[in-house]
Amino acid sequence: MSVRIESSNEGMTAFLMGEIDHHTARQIREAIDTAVEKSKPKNLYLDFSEVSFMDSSGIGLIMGRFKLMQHYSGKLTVTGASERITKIISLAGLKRLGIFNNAQ
Amino acid sequence: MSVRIESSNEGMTAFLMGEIDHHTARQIREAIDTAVEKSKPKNLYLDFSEVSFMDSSGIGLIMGRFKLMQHYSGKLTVTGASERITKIISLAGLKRLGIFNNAQ
Amino acid sequence: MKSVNGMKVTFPSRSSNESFARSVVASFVAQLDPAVDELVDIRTAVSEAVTNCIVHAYPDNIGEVTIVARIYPTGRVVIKVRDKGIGIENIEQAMEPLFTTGGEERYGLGFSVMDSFTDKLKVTSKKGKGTVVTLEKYITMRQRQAKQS
Amino acid sequence: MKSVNGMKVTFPSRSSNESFARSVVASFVAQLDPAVDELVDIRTAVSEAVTNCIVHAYPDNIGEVTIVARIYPTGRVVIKVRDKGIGIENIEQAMEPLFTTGGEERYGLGFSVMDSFTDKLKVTSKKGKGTVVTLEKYITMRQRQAKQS
Ligand SMILES: Nc1ncnc2c1ncn2[C@@H]1O[C@H](COP(=O)(O)OP(=O)(O)O)[C@@H](O)[C@H]1O
Ligand SMILES: Nc1ncnc2c1ncn2[C@@H]1O[C@H](COP(=O)(O)OP(=O)(O)O)[C@@H](O)[C@H]1O
Repeated sequence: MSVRIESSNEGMTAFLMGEIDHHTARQIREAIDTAVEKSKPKNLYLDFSEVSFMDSSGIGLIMGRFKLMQHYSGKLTVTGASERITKIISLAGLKRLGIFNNAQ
Repeated sequence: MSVRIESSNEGMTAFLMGEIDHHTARQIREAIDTAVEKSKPKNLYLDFSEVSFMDSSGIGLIMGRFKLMQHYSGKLTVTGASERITKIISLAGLKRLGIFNNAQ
Repeated sequence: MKSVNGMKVTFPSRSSNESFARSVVASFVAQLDPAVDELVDIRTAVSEAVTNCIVHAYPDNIGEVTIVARIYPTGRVVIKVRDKGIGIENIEQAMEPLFTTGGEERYGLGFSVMDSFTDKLKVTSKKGKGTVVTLEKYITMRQRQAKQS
Repeated sequence: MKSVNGMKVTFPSRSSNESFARSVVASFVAQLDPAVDELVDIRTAVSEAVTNCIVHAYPDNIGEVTIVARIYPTGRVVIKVRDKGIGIENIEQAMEPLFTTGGEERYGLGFSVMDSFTDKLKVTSKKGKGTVVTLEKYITMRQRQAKQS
Protein backbone atom coordinates (compact mmCIF):
# COMPACT_ATOMS: atom_id res chain seq x y z
CA MET A 1 0.00 0.00 0.00
CA SER A 2 1.29 3.48 -0.79
CA VAL A 3 -1.02 5.26 1.66
CA ARG A 4 -1.60 4.93 5.42
CA ILE A 5 -4.74 6.49 6.86
CA GLU A 6 -5.09 7.60 10.48
CA SER A 7 -7.99 9.28 12.28
CA SER A 8 -7.98 11.48 15.38
CA ASN A 9 -10.18 14.16 16.97
CA GLU A 10 -8.75 16.72 14.61
CA GLY A 11 -9.66 14.78 11.50
CA MET A 12 -8.26 12.26 9.10
CA THR A 13 -4.67 12.15 7.84
CA ALA A 14 -3.58 10.27 4.73
CA PHE A 15 0.18 9.66 4.74
CA LEU A 16 1.20 9.23 1.10
CA MET A 17 4.31 7.15 0.44
CA GLY A 18 6.67 6.46 -2.46
CA GLU A 19 6.01 7.47 -6.05
CA ILE A 20 2.76 9.12 -7.12
CA ASP A 21 1.96 8.61 -10.78
CA HIS A 22 -1.18 7.75 -12.72
CA HIS A 23 -0.78 4.08 -11.75
CA THR A 24 -0.37 4.50 -8.00
CA ALA A 25 -2.73 7.50 -7.75
CA ARG A 26 -5.67 5.24 -8.49
CA GLN A 27 -5.05 2.99 -5.46
CA ILE A 28 -4.35 5.96 -3.21
CA ARG A 29 -7.54 7.72 -4.35
CA GLU A 30 -9.71 4.68 -3.75
CA ALA A 31 -8.31 4.11 -0.27
CA ILE A 32 -8.82 7.74 0.76
CA ASP A 33 -12.30 8.09 -0.73
CA THR A 34 -13.53 4.93 0.93
CA ALA A 35 -12.28 6.17 4.30
CA VAL A 36 -13.69 9.69 3.83
CA GLU A 37 -17.10 8.50 2.70
CA LYS A 38 -17.30 6.24 5.71
CA SER A 39 -16.43 8.67 8.48
CA LYS A 40 -16.99 12.08 6.80
CA PRO A 41 -14.25 13.93 8.73
CA LYS A 42 -14.32 17.70 9.18
CA ASN A 43 -10.66 17.87 8.18
CA LEU A 44 -8.63 15.82 5.70
CA TYR A 45 -4.85 16.17 5.77
CA LEU A 46 -2.77 14.87 2.86
CA ASP A 47 0.76 14.35 4.11
CA PHE A 48 3.37 14.36 1.34
CA SER A 49 6.50 14.09 3.49
CA GLU A 50 7.29 10.53 2.40
CA VAL A 51 6.56 11.06 -1.30
CA SER A 52 9.72 10.46 -3.35
CA PHE A 53 8.28 11.28 -6.77
CA MET A 54 5.17 12.98 -8.11
CA ASP A 55 3.98 13.94 -11.58
CA SER A 56 0.80 15.79 -12.58
CA SER A 57 -1.30 12.81 -11.53
CA GLY A 58 -0.73 14.11 -8.00
CA ILE A 59 -2.55 17.31 -8.95
CA GLY A 60 -5.60 15.33 -9.96
CA LEU A 61 -5.34 13.50 -6.67
CA ILE A 62 -5.29 16.74 -4.66
CA MET A 63 -8.06 18.46 -6.66
CA GLY A 64 -10.33 15.43 -6.50
CA ARG A 65 -9.96 15.26 -2.71
CA PHE A 66 -10.51 19.05 -2.48
CA LYS A 67 -13.85 18.66 -4.25
CA LEU A 68 -14.80 15.63 -2.20
CA MET A 69 -14.19 17.55 1.04
CA GLN A 70 -16.14 20.57 -0.29
CA HIS A 71 -19.02 18.24 -0.97
CA TYR A 72 -19.01 17.19 2.69
CA SER A 73 -18.47 20.81 3.83
CA GLY A 74 -15.07 19.74 5.16
CA LYS A 75 -11.61 21.19 4.70
CA LEU A 76 -8.58 19.82 2.85
CA THR A 77 -5.03 20.63 3.96
CA VAL A 78 -1.83 19.57 2.20
CA THR A 79 1.23 19.15 4.45
CA GLY A 80 4.87 18.16 4.09
CA ALA A 81 5.21 18.96 0.38
CA SER A 82 8.86 19.19 -0.69
CA GLU A 83 10.18 22.03 -2.81
CA ARG A 84 9.90 19.85 -5.90
CA ILE A 85 6.28 18.90 -5.21
CA THR A 86 5.42 22.51 -4.36
CA LYS A 87 6.81 23.47 -7.77
CA ILE A 88 4.41 21.12 -9.55
CA ILE A 89 1.54 22.32 -7.38
CA SER A 90 2.40 25.93 -8.27
CA LEU A 91 2.23 25.11 -11.96
CA ALA A 92 -1.34 24.08 -11.36
CA GLY A 93 -2.19 27.33 -9.62
CA LEU A 94 -3.47 25.31 -6.69
CA LYS A 95 -1.78 27.63 -4.23
CA ARG A 96 -4.72 30.00 -4.63
CA LEU A 97 -7.03 27.47 -3.00
CA GLY A 98 -5.42 28.06 0.39
CA ILE A 99 -4.98 24.40 1.18
CA PHE A 100 -1.24 24.48 1.77
CA ASN A 101 0.08 24.43 5.25
CA ASN A 102 3.57 25.48 4.26
CA ALA A 103 2.55 28.01 1.61
CA GLN A 104 0.46 30.44 3.58
CA MET B 1 37.45 6.23 -9.84
CA SER B 2 36.32 2.79 -8.68
CA VAL B 3 39.58 1.89 -6.93
CA ARG B 4 41.64 3.57 -4.18
CA ILE B 5 45.23 2.41 -3.71
CA GLU B 6 47.15 2.70 -0.44
CA SER B 7 50.67 1.60 0.45
CA SER B 8 52.15 0.74 3.85
CA ASN B 9 55.02 -1.33 5.24
CA GLU B 10 52.99 -4.47 4.84
CA GLY B 11 52.37 -3.89 1.17
CA MET B 12 49.85 -2.36 -1.19
CA THR B 13 46.08 -2.45 -0.78
CA ALA B 14 43.63 -1.79 -3.61
CA PHE B 15 40.18 -0.93 -2.26
CA LEU B 16 37.71 -1.82 -5.01
CA MET B 17 34.45 0.11 -5.02
CA GLY B 18 31.06 -0.14 -6.69
CA GLU B 19 30.23 -2.45 -9.57
CA ILE B 20 32.88 -4.66 -11.20
CA ASP B 21 32.04 -5.61 -14.75
CA HIS B 22 34.00 -5.80 -18.01
CA HIS B 23 33.70 -2.01 -18.39
CA THR B 24 34.92 -0.95 -14.96
CA ALA B 25 37.45 -3.83 -14.63
CA ARG B 26 39.59 -2.23 -17.31
CA GLN B 27 40.08 1.02 -15.36
CA ILE B 28 40.65 -0.83 -12.10
CA ARG B 29 43.21 -3.13 -13.73
CA GLU B 30 45.16 -0.27 -15.26
CA ALA B 31 45.27 1.67 -12.00
CA ILE B 32 46.48 -1.34 -10.01
CA ASP B 33 49.05 -2.50 -12.58
CA THR B 34 50.56 0.96 -12.89
CA ALA B 35 50.96 1.17 -9.11
CA VAL B 36 52.35 -2.38 -8.77
CA GLU B 37 54.87 -1.96 -11.59
CA LYS B 38 56.09 1.24 -10.02
CA SER B 39 56.66 0.09 -6.44
CA LYS B 40 56.78 -3.74 -6.81
CA PRO B 41 55.26 -4.51 -3.38
CA LYS B 42 55.85 -7.87 -1.65
CA ASN B 43 52.15 -8.08 -0.88
CA LEU B 44 49.11 -6.96 -2.84
CA TYR B 45 45.75 -6.96 -1.09
CA LEU B 46 42.55 -6.70 -3.11
CA ASP B 47 39.83 -5.46 -0.78
CA PHE B 48 36.30 -6.29 -1.99
CA SER B 49 34.35 -4.99 1.01
CA GLU B 50 32.87 -2.04 -0.90
CA VAL B 51 32.03 -3.96 -4.07
CA SER B 52 28.28 -3.92 -4.66
CA PHE B 53 28.22 -6.08 -7.80
CA MET B 54 30.63 -8.40 -9.59
CA ASP B 55 30.34 -10.67 -12.59
CA SER B 56 32.96 -13.02 -14.08
CA SER B 57 35.04 -10.04 -15.19
CA GLY B 58 36.11 -9.87 -11.55
CA ILE B 59 37.65 -13.34 -11.89
CA GLY B 60 39.82 -12.14 -14.75
CA LEU B 61 40.77 -9.17 -12.59
CA ILE B 62 41.85 -11.41 -9.70
CA MET B 63 43.68 -13.96 -11.87
CA GLY B 64 45.53 -11.28 -13.82
CA ARG B 65 46.79 -9.68 -10.58
CA PHE B 66 47.69 -13.13 -9.22
CA LYS B 67 49.94 -13.71 -12.23
CA LEU B 68 51.40 -10.23 -12.04
CA MET B 69 52.36 -10.72 -8.39
CA GLN B 70 53.84 -14.16 -9.18
CA HIS B 71 55.94 -12.49 -11.82
CA TYR B 72 57.37 -10.15 -9.18
CA SER B 73 57.67 -13.03 -6.68
CA GLY B 74 55.07 -11.27 -4.54
CA LYS B 75 51.86 -12.52 -2.94
CA LEU B 76 48.22 -11.71 -3.70
CA THR B 77 45.55 -11.77 -1.01
CA VAL B 78 41.83 -11.18 -1.52
CA THR B 79 39.96 -9.74 1.46
CA GLY B 80 36.45 -8.65 2.31
CA ALA B 81 34.66 -10.76 -0.31
CA SER B 82 30.92 -11.06 0.42
CA GLU B 83 29.09 -14.37 0.26
CA ARG B 84 27.87 -13.54 -3.22
CA ILE B 85 31.35 -12.70 -4.53
CA THR B 86 32.80 -15.78 -2.84
CA LYS B 87 30.20 -17.82 -4.73
CA ILE B 88 31.43 -16.51 -8.08
CA ILE B 89 35.03 -17.05 -7.04
CA SER B 90 34.21 -20.65 -6.09
CA LEU B 91 32.75 -21.28 -9.53
CA ALA B 92 36.16 -20.38 -10.89
CA GLY B 93 37.94 -22.82 -8.59
CA LEU B 94 40.12 -19.93 -7.45
CA LYS B 95 39.84 -21.03 -3.85
CA ARG B 96 42.56 -23.60 -4.53
CA LEU B 97 45.07 -20.83 -5.06
CA GLY B 98 45.07 -19.99 -1.38
CA ILE B 99 44.68 -16.28 -1.90
CA PHE B 100 41.56 -15.83 0.18
CA ASN B 101 41.80 -14.40 3.59
CA ASN B 102 38.32 -15.45 4.61
CA ALA B 103 38.47 -18.85 2.93
CA GLN B 104 41.44 -20.42 4.58
CA MET C 1 25.77 16.02 -34.90
CA LYS C 2 26.18 12.30 -34.25
CA SER C 3 24.93 10.89 -31.00
CA VAL C 4 27.41 9.39 -28.54
CA ASN C 5 25.08 6.71 -27.27
CA GLY C 6 21.47 5.74 -27.80
CA MET C 7 18.81 3.28 -26.74
CA LYS C 8 15.32 2.24 -27.68
CA VAL C 9 12.81 0.52 -25.44
CA THR C 10 9.33 -0.79 -26.22
CA PHE C 11 6.64 -1.94 -23.79
CA PRO C 12 2.84 -2.33 -23.64
CA SER C 13 0.70 0.61 -22.47
CA ARG C 14 0.00 -0.80 -18.99
CA SER C 15 -0.02 1.72 -16.19
CA SER C 16 2.33 -0.51 -14.20
CA ASN C 17 5.01 0.31 -16.79
CA GLU C 18 5.02 4.04 -15.95
CA SER C 19 7.64 3.55 -13.24
CA PHE C 20 9.61 1.17 -15.47
CA ALA C 21 9.75 3.85 -18.20
CA ARG C 22 11.10 6.43 -15.74
CA SER C 23 13.73 4.01 -14.47
CA VAL C 24 14.97 3.03 -17.92
CA VAL C 25 15.49 6.62 -19.03
CA ALA C 26 17.09 7.53 -15.70
CA SER C 27 19.50 4.56 -15.92
CA PHE C 28 20.46 5.58 -19.42
CA VAL C 29 21.00 9.24 -18.61
CA ALA C 30 23.02 8.26 -15.50
CA GLN C 31 26.15 7.92 -17.67
CA LEU C 32 26.20 11.73 -17.95
CA ASP C 33 26.38 11.98 -14.17
CA PRO C 34 23.45 14.43 -13.97
CA ALA C 35 22.58 16.44 -10.89
CA VAL C 36 19.75 15.00 -8.80
CA ASP C 37 17.42 17.80 -9.92
CA GLU C 38 18.20 17.27 -13.61
CA LEU C 39 17.43 13.58 -13.25
CA VAL C 40 14.11 14.22 -11.48
CA ASP C 41 13.17 16.76 -14.19
CA ILE C 42 13.72 14.06 -16.81
CA ARG C 43 11.91 11.40 -14.81
CA THR C 44 8.93 13.70 -14.38
CA ALA C 45 8.72 14.72 -18.05
CA VAL C 46 9.01 11.09 -19.21
CA SER C 47 6.34 10.07 -16.73
CA GLU C 48 3.92 12.63 -18.21
CA ALA C 49 4.61 11.61 -21.81
CA VAL C 50 4.28 7.89 -21.10
CA THR C 51 1.13 8.38 -19.02
CA ASN C 52 -0.44 10.23 -21.95
CA CYS C 53 0.19 7.21 -24.20
CA ILE C 54 -1.42 4.93 -21.62
CA VAL C 55 -4.40 7.17 -20.79
CA HIS C 56 -5.11 9.03 -24.03
CA ALA C 57 -3.46 7.29 -27.00
CA TYR C 58 -4.90 3.86 -26.20
CA PRO C 59 -8.05 4.61 -24.17
CA ASP C 60 -9.71 1.24 -24.70
CA ASN C 61 -6.89 -1.15 -25.55
CA ILE C 62 -3.28 -2.01 -24.80
CA GLY C 63 -0.90 -0.65 -27.44
CA GLU C 64 2.82 -0.25 -27.89
CA VAL C 65 4.82 2.59 -26.32
CA THR C 66 8.34 3.28 -27.60
CA ILE C 67 10.99 5.49 -26.03
CA VAL C 68 14.14 6.42 -27.93
CA ALA C 69 16.85 8.31 -26.02
CA ARG C 70 20.01 9.76 -27.50
CA ILE C 71 22.96 11.47 -25.89
CA TYR C 72 25.00 14.07 -27.80
CA PRO C 73 28.58 15.21 -27.05
CA THR C 74 27.68 18.47 -25.33
CA GLY C 75 25.45 16.85 -22.73
CA ARG C 76 22.29 17.24 -24.79
CA VAL C 77 19.76 14.46 -24.24
CA VAL C 78 16.93 13.92 -26.71
CA ILE C 79 14.07 11.64 -25.67
CA LYS C 80 11.25 10.63 -28.01
CA VAL C 81 8.11 9.02 -26.62
CA ARG C 82 6.02 7.48 -29.38
CA ASP C 83 2.67 5.74 -29.63
CA LYS C 84 0.55 4.40 -32.48
CA GLY C 85 -2.69 5.43 -30.82
CA ILE C 86 -5.58 7.72 -31.66
CA GLY C 87 -3.45 10.82 -32.26
CA ILE C 88 -4.18 14.44 -31.38
CA GLU C 89 -6.40 16.48 -33.67
CA ASN C 90 -5.56 19.95 -32.36
CA ILE C 91 -2.06 19.97 -30.88
CA GLU C 92 -2.10 23.65 -29.96
CA GLN C 93 -5.26 23.22 -27.93
CA ALA C 94 -3.97 19.99 -26.34
CA MET C 95 -0.88 21.79 -25.10
CA GLU C 96 -2.83 24.57 -23.39
CA PRO C 97 -2.62 24.40 -19.62
CA LEU C 98 -5.71 22.80 -18.05
CA PHE C 99 -7.02 21.44 -21.34
CA THR C 100 -7.89 17.78 -20.91
CA THR C 101 -10.12 15.14 -22.44
CA GLY C 102 -9.19 12.82 -19.59
CA GLY C 103 -12.12 13.32 -17.23
CA GLU C 104 -12.23 13.92 -13.49
CA GLU C 105 -8.84 12.73 -12.37
CA ARG C 106 -6.70 14.28 -15.14
CA TYR C 107 -5.95 17.93 -14.78
CA GLY C 108 -4.62 18.96 -18.21
CA LEU C 109 -1.16 19.80 -16.93
CA GLY C 110 0.92 17.03 -18.50
CA PHE C 111 2.29 19.17 -21.33
CA SER C 112 2.84 22.12 -18.95
CA VAL C 113 4.97 19.91 -16.71
CA MET C 114 6.94 18.52 -19.67
CA ASP C 115 7.49 22.05 -20.91
CA SER C 116 8.70 23.50 -17.64
CA PHE C 117 10.98 20.55 -16.75
CA THR C 118 12.78 20.30 -20.09
CA ASP C 119 14.69 22.71 -22.34
CA LYS C 120 12.62 21.94 -25.42
CA LEU C 121 9.32 20.21 -26.12
CA LYS C 122 7.97 19.22 -29.52
CA VAL C 123 4.79 17.34 -30.34
CA THR C 124 3.87 15.82 -33.69
CA SER C 125 0.75 13.77 -34.23
CA LYS C 126 -1.51 12.34 -36.87
CA LYS C 127 -5.16 11.53 -36.17
CA GLY C 128 -5.57 7.77 -36.02
CA LYS C 129 -1.85 7.17 -36.55
CA GLY C 130 -0.22 8.19 -33.30
CA THR C 131 1.86 10.79 -31.53
CA VAL C 132 5.55 11.57 -31.00
CA VAL C 133 6.60 13.76 -28.07
CA THR C 134 10.22 14.97 -28.22
CA LEU C 135 11.83 16.13 -24.99
CA GLU C 136 15.24 17.80 -24.91
CA LYS C 137 17.35 18.49 -21.85
CA TYR C 138 20.88 19.80 -21.40
CA ILE C 139 22.84 18.10 -18.64
CA THR C 140 25.52 20.26 -17.04
CA MET C 141 28.89 18.70 -17.83
CA ARG C 142 30.30 18.39 -14.34
CA GLN C 143 31.32 14.81 -15.03
CA ARG C 144 35.07 15.10 -14.58
CA GLN C 145 34.96 17.14 -11.40
CA ALA C 146 32.54 14.66 -9.87
CA LYS C 147 34.73 11.69 -10.85
CA GLN C 148 37.86 13.26 -9.40
CA SER C 149 36.41 14.22 -6.08
CA MET D 1 1.07 -19.47 -22.04
CA LYS D 2 0.63 -15.76 -22.71
CA SER D 3 3.03 -13.34 -21.06
CA VAL D 4 1.66 -10.84 -18.56
CA ASN D 5 4.07 -8.08 -19.46
CA GLY D 6 7.02 -7.67 -21.79
CA MET D 7 9.66 -5.21 -22.92
CA LYS D 8 12.32 -4.92 -25.56
CA VAL D 9 15.39 -2.70 -25.36
CA THR D 10 18.10 -2.08 -27.97
CA PHE D 11 21.45 -0.33 -27.51
CA PRO D 12 24.91 -0.24 -29.11
CA SER D 13 27.61 -2.69 -27.95
CA ARG D 14 29.54 -0.15 -25.88
CA SER D 15 30.96 -1.43 -22.62
CA SER D 16 29.47 1.57 -20.81
CA ASN D 17 26.04 0.05 -21.54
CA GLU D 18 26.70 -3.07 -19.46
CA SER D 19 25.43 -1.40 -16.30
CA PHE D 20 22.51 0.13 -18.22
CA ALA D 21 21.48 -3.34 -19.41
CA ARG D 22 21.51 -4.72 -15.87
CA SER D 23 19.44 -1.78 -14.60
CA VAL D 24 16.79 -2.06 -17.31
CA VAL D 25 16.17 -5.74 -16.67
CA ALA D 26 16.20 -5.21 -12.90
CA SER D 27 13.66 -2.34 -13.20
CA PHE D 28 11.42 -4.51 -15.31
CA VAL D 29 11.59 -7.54 -13.05
CA ALA D 30 10.98 -5.32 -10.00
CA GLN D 31 7.23 -5.56 -10.62
CA LEU D 32 7.39 -9.18 -9.41
CA ASP D 33 8.82 -7.98 -6.10
CA PRO D 34 11.76 -10.42 -6.26
CA ALA D 35 14.01 -11.21 -3.32
CA VAL D 36 17.33 -9.34 -3.31
CA ASP D 37 19.23 -12.53 -4.18
CA GLU D 38 16.93 -13.35 -7.08
CA LEU D 39 17.44 -9.87 -8.49
CA VAL D 40 21.25 -10.08 -8.18
CA ASP D 41 21.18 -13.50 -9.87
CA ILE D 42 19.35 -11.94 -12.82
CA ARG D 43 21.59 -8.87 -12.90
CA THR D 44 24.68 -11.10 -12.94
CA ALA D 45 23.43 -13.42 -15.69
CA VAL D 46 22.35 -10.47 -17.87
CA SER D 47 25.71 -8.82 -17.32
CA GLU D 48 27.52 -11.94 -18.62
CA ALA D 49 25.30 -12.28 -21.68
CA VAL D 50 25.56 -8.61 -22.62
CA THR D 51 29.34 -8.55 -22.02
CA ASN D 52 29.68 -11.47 -24.42
CA CYS D 53 27.91 -9.46 -27.14
CA ILE D 54 30.25 -6.54 -26.53
CA VAL D 55 33.49 -8.55 -26.25
CA HIS D 56 32.94 -11.54 -28.54
CA ALA D 57 30.05 -10.89 -30.95
CA TYR D 58 31.37 -7.55 -32.17
CA PRO D 59 35.14 -7.73 -31.52
CA ASP D 60 36.12 -4.93 -33.91
CA ASN D 61 33.01 -2.81 -34.32
CA ILE D 62 29.98 -1.45 -32.53
CA GLY D 63 26.86 -3.50 -33.21
CA GLU D 64 23.33 -3.73 -31.86
CA VAL D 65 22.42 -5.60 -28.69
CA THR D 66 18.76 -6.42 -28.00
CA ILE D 67 17.22 -7.66 -24.79
CA VAL D 68 13.65 -8.96 -24.68
CA ALA D 69 12.17 -9.77 -21.28
CA ARG D 70 8.82 -11.40 -20.63
CA ILE D 71 6.97 -12.14 -17.44
CA TYR D 72 4.56 -15.08 -17.19
CA PRO D 73 1.73 -15.56 -14.67
CA THR D 74 3.53 -18.02 -12.40
CA GLY D 75 6.52 -15.74 -11.79
CA ARG D 76 8.55 -17.13 -14.67
CA VAL D 77 10.82 -14.57 -16.30
CA VAL D 78 12.30 -15.22 -19.74
CA ILE D 79 15.11 -12.96 -20.91
CA LYS D 80 16.59 -13.13 -24.41
CA VAL D 81 19.89 -11.38 -25.17
CA ARG D 82 20.48 -11.15 -28.90
CA ASP D 83 23.28 -9.91 -31.15
CA LYS D 84 23.88 -9.91 -34.89
CA GLY D 85 27.61 -10.51 -34.49
CA ILE D 86 30.05 -13.20 -35.57
CA GLY D 87 28.15 -16.10 -34.01
CA ILE D 88 29.49 -19.18 -32.24
CA GLU D 89 30.73 -22.11 -34.34
CA ASN D 90 30.83 -24.75 -31.60
CA ILE D 91 28.29 -23.93 -28.90
CA GLU D 92 29.04 -26.99 -26.78
CA GLN D 93 32.71 -26.09 -26.59
CA ALA D 94 31.93 -22.41 -25.92
CA MET D 95 29.78 -23.38 -22.93
CA GLU D 96 32.51 -25.47 -21.30
CA PRO D 97 33.89 -23.87 -18.15
CA LEU D 98 37.18 -22.06 -18.73
CA PHE D 99 36.88 -22.14 -22.52
CA THR D 100 37.51 -18.66 -23.88
CA THR D 101 38.68 -16.99 -27.06
CA GLY D 102 38.81 -13.71 -25.17
CA GLY D 103 42.50 -13.52 -24.25
CA GLU D 104 44.22 -12.67 -20.97
CA GLU D 105 41.48 -10.88 -19.08
CA ARG D 106 38.55 -13.19 -19.90
CA TYR D 107 38.35 -16.37 -17.94
CA GLY D 108 35.81 -18.50 -19.83
CA LEU D 109 33.26 -18.50 -17.03
CA GLY D 110 30.49 -16.36 -18.49
CA PHE D 111 28.26 -19.27 -19.46
CA SER D 112 29.01 -21.09 -16.18
CA VAL D 113 27.83 -18.04 -14.24
CA MET D 114 24.70 -17.68 -16.39
CA ASP D 115 23.98 -21.37 -15.87
CA SER D 116 24.38 -21.38 -12.11
CA PHE D 117 22.44 -18.14 -11.53
CA THR D 118 19.37 -19.01 -13.63
CA ASP D 119 16.93 -21.91 -13.79
CA LYS D 120 17.45 -22.53 -17.50
CA LEU D 121 19.99 -21.42 -20.10
CA LYS D 122 19.70 -21.91 -23.85
CA VAL D 123 22.07 -20.74 -26.56
CA THR D 124 21.37 -20.66 -30.28
CA SER D 125 23.79 -19.21 -32.78
CA LYS D 126 24.59 -19.06 -36.48
CA LYS D 127 28.10 -18.35 -37.71
CA GLY D 128 28.23 -14.85 -39.17
CA LYS D 129 24.58 -14.18 -38.24
CA GLY D 130 24.59 -13.79 -34.49
CA THR D 131 23.65 -15.38 -31.20
CA VAL D 132 20.60 -15.59 -28.92
CA VAL D 133 21.06 -16.43 -25.25
CA THR D 134 17.84 -17.30 -23.41
CA LEU D 135 17.83 -17.04 -19.64
CA GLU D 136 14.92 -18.29 -17.52
CA LYS D 137 14.34 -17.62 -13.86
CA TYR D 138 11.45 -18.36 -11.51
CA ILE D 139 10.69 -15.59 -9.06
CA THR D 140 9.12 -16.77 -5.81
CA MET D 141 5.62 -15.33 -5.62
CA ARG D 142 5.75 -13.65 -2.24
CA GLN D 143 4.19 -10.50 -3.67
CA ARG D 144 1.04 -10.32 -1.61
CA GLN D 145 2.62 -11.05 1.75
CA ALA D 146 5.25 -8.38 1.08
CA LYS D 147 2.62 -5.82 0.12
CA GLN D 148 0.52 -6.50 3.20
CA SER D 149 3.33 -6.37 5.74
N1 LIG E 1 -0.24 10.58 -26.72
C1 LIG E 1 -1.45 11.17 -26.86
N2 LIG E 1 -2.38 10.63 -27.68
C2 LIG E 1 -3.59 11.21 -27.80
N3 LIG E 1 -3.97 12.34 -27.17
C3 LIG E 1 -3.09 12.92 -26.34
C4 LIG E 1 -1.80 12.38 -26.13
N4 LIG E 1 -1.13 13.17 -25.26
C5 LIG E 1 -1.97 14.17 -24.94
N5 LIG E 1 -3.17 14.05 -25.58
C6 LIG E 1 -4.32 14.98 -25.49
O1 LIG E 1 -3.85 16.20 -24.94
C7 LIG E 1 -4.60 16.53 -23.75
C8 LIG E 1 -3.74 17.29 -22.77
O2 LIG E 1 -2.70 16.47 -22.28
P1 LIG E 1 -1.91 16.85 -20.96
O3 LIG E 1 -1.51 18.27 -21.00
O4 LIG E 1 -0.78 15.85 -20.80
O5 LIG E 1 -2.93 16.68 -19.77
P2 LIG E 1 -3.76 15.42 -19.21
O6 LIG E 1 -2.97 14.17 -19.45
O7 LIG E 1 -3.92 15.71 -17.75
O8 LIG E 1 -5.05 15.40 -19.95
C9 LIG E 1 -5.09 15.19 -23.26
O9 LIG E 1 -6.20 15.31 -22.42
C10 LIG E 1 -5.40 14.48 -24.57
O10 LIG E 1 -6.63 14.92 -25.10
N1 LIG F 1 27.58 -13.54 -28.16
C1 LIG F 1 28.67 -14.23 -28.56
N2 LIG F 1 29.13 -14.13 -29.84
C2 LIG F 1 30.22 -14.83 -30.24
N3 LIG F 1 30.92 -15.64 -29.44
C3 LIG F 1 30.52 -15.80 -28.17
C4 LIG F 1 29.38 -15.10 -27.67
N4 LIG F 1 29.22 -15.45 -26.37
C5 LIG F 1 30.21 -16.33 -26.09
N5 LIG F 1 30.99 -16.55 -27.16
C6 LIG F 1 32.14 -17.49 -27.22
O1 LIG F 1 32.09 -18.39 -26.12
C7 LIG F 1 33.25 -18.28 -25.32
C8 LIG F 1 32.97 -18.55 -23.87
O2 LIG F 1 32.16 -17.53 -23.35
P1 LIG F 1 32.02 -17.30 -21.78
O3 LIG F 1 31.77 -18.62 -21.11
O4 LIG F 1 30.99 -16.25 -21.56
O5 LIG F 1 33.46 -16.80 -21.28
P2 LIG F 1 34.30 -15.49 -21.64
O6 LIG F 1 33.38 -14.36 -21.96
O7 LIG F 1 35.09 -15.22 -20.39
O8 LIG F 1 35.17 -15.86 -22.80
C9 LIG F 1 33.80 -16.91 -25.62
O9 LIG F 1 35.18 -16.80 -25.35
C10 LIG F 1 33.49 -16.76 -27.11
O10 LIG F 1 34.42 -17.47 -27.91
